[in-house]
Amino acid sequence: MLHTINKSPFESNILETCIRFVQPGDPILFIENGVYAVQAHSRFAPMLEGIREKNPVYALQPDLSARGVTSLIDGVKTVDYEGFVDLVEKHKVNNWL
Amino acid sequence: MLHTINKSPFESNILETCIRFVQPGDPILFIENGVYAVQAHSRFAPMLEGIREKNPVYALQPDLSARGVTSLIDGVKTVDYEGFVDLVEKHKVNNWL
Amino acid sequence: MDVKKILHVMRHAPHGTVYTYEGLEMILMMAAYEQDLTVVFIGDGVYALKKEQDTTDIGVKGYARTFAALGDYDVEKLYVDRISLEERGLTEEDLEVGVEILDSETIGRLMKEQDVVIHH
Amino acid sequence: MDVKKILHVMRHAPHGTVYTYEGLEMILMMAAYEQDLTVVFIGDGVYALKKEQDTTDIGVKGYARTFAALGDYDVEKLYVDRISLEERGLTEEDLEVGVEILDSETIGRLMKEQDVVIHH
Amino acid sequence: MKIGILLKQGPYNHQASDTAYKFAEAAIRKGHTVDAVFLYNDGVINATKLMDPPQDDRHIAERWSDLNREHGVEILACIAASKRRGINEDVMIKGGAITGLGTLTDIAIRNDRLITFGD
Amino acid sequence: MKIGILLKQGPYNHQASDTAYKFAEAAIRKGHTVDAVFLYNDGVINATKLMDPPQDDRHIAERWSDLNREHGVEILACIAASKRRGINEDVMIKGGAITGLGTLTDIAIRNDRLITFGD
Repeated sequence: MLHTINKSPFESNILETCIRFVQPGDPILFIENGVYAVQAHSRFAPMLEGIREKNPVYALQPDLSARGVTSLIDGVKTVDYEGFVDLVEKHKVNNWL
Repeated sequence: MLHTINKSPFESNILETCIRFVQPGDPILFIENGVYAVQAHSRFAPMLEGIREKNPVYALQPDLSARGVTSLIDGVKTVDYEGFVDLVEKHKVNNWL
Repeated sequence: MDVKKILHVMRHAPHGTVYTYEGLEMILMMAAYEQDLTVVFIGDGVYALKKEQDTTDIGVKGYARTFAALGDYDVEKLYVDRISLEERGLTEEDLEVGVEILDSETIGRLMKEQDVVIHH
Repeated sequence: MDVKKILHVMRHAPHGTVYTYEGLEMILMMAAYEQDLTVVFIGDGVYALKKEQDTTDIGVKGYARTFAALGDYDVEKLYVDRISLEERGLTEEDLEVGVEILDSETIGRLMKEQDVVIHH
Repeated sequence: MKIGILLKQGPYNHQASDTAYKFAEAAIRKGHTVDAVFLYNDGVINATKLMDPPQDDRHIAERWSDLNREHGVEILACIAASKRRGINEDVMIKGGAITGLGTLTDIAIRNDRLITFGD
Repeated sequence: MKIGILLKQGPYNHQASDTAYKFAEAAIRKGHTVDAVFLYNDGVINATKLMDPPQDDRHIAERWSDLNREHGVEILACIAASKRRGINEDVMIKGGAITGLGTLTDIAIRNDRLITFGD
């Protein structure tokens, strides 16, 4: 199951809530303001590095570019909208709002 | 200066942000979903007890009643909408959203 | 006709925003379609079930008891996340509605079984 | 005519919601009224000033550089909250606009001096 | 005391419209003047007369109209925010008007307080 | 793959409308079928033809109309949510329609995926 997160981890507790329920191996895709979670050196970087050990982590490149987030945590994969569609094709979805 | 907070402390970081800037003695009024902050025994109760030592803490009774929040942290004063108006009359306002 | 497993995730406190109320309207409508519905309360969503809500003075309609009526519409699977309840200083006795309290791992596996998940 | 001290508090990340953009529109309009305006960036508001924002692929207009143009409208007092910047792993060099970085205590006193505070 | 209100959220979707109204009512009851309610961001949706809530629910747009008629409170929607959201003169409630952000600045200047309700 | 989209936020106010549109475009480009965009909560405001954004900005309502005309994507606004927010048949965009929550249930049943965009 693909989990998407669209809120900044600084403004919402949704990332911390979501990861309590995500099963190992399930991909997590960060979109919209959610992409700040994968920026290197932020307060949430250590949490994300922990998540990445159990789950593939993706971020939507158009949202990263729009926000000038250029330095990412190691191992985060970027996708465009077509890559987002591919993930939805491969997995059922759980869009955390 | 009166500070108002209208979001649940569990869903937003605004309480933690706001209190970094509030000056000692300035009143804080919790309204709407913000009133969950003054419920006794929640995870945020110790933080609120700390705030209350430096700042008068108020909560809007109609919002407490609407949410069934009946057990409050000691020392929190409740006001109705007219009491809200009185606080606004006494102080300039800073409505944190 | 396919029977789909559809999960509604209630995540917001009541009254501050309309999400829980309009979410409940959606659940009631879907209940007529004989799908396999589940409702789970996570985070501030658990506040929707708090006893003794009296919305008279804020001038809006209350609806906590409507969750209790979901059983009449054959929506029987109502679950509450244990950690969400505990960190809010609430217990099962504080809730208006009879629900089953589950741990994160069980809810996580339940989510993964669904065909459709809708957050409110 | 009274001159009022008006503080705009930018609190949201750009693009995810319209608050920062419509807030900027409000500041630009108020600038014509010769009031004593201040803009402070707190929390995710600091992201609004991040360098190298390119909104082409999400299909919306960017506006980070418009904050840099506020000086042309005599809005000179732009402040950034130090802790907000640091916990996001950002430094002054990451910002598009020349701003002064202040600590919480200074911003708190600045807030208290205002006649009007508007959060965006 | 003279009070201006800035309302930044849409009706029903967020409690802000209700809290702003209850606050305005209480202020008037206590003898204060509520000068204007300025609608910004999604707040402009408060001003559509096409709103048609269930019979047993409050009618948020009509409440703003009544506040204008009975107490002279100006109900003003920002034009730029309105255009983005499909609010124009044709759908404006009785007693409401569309105006620019300059008017909000005037409201901020001429009142003792400007209170914001939103999200 | 057949995809349904649930959109829960209003245009311009939140990026959800933009992301949903970009996602739908990409899905169609890759040969999938986007069956319907169901508008709920403030999402119904996406469907007003009275929207009038600045010339140099995207026109969100027209984009939905175009998606309907060019690719047969149904644009459907929930009637109860619409009534609360002043959306009705008179202001509905070309290619859009007002319907009930039963239709969303059908969309959830008949598609391989139901994707939600909102806040």
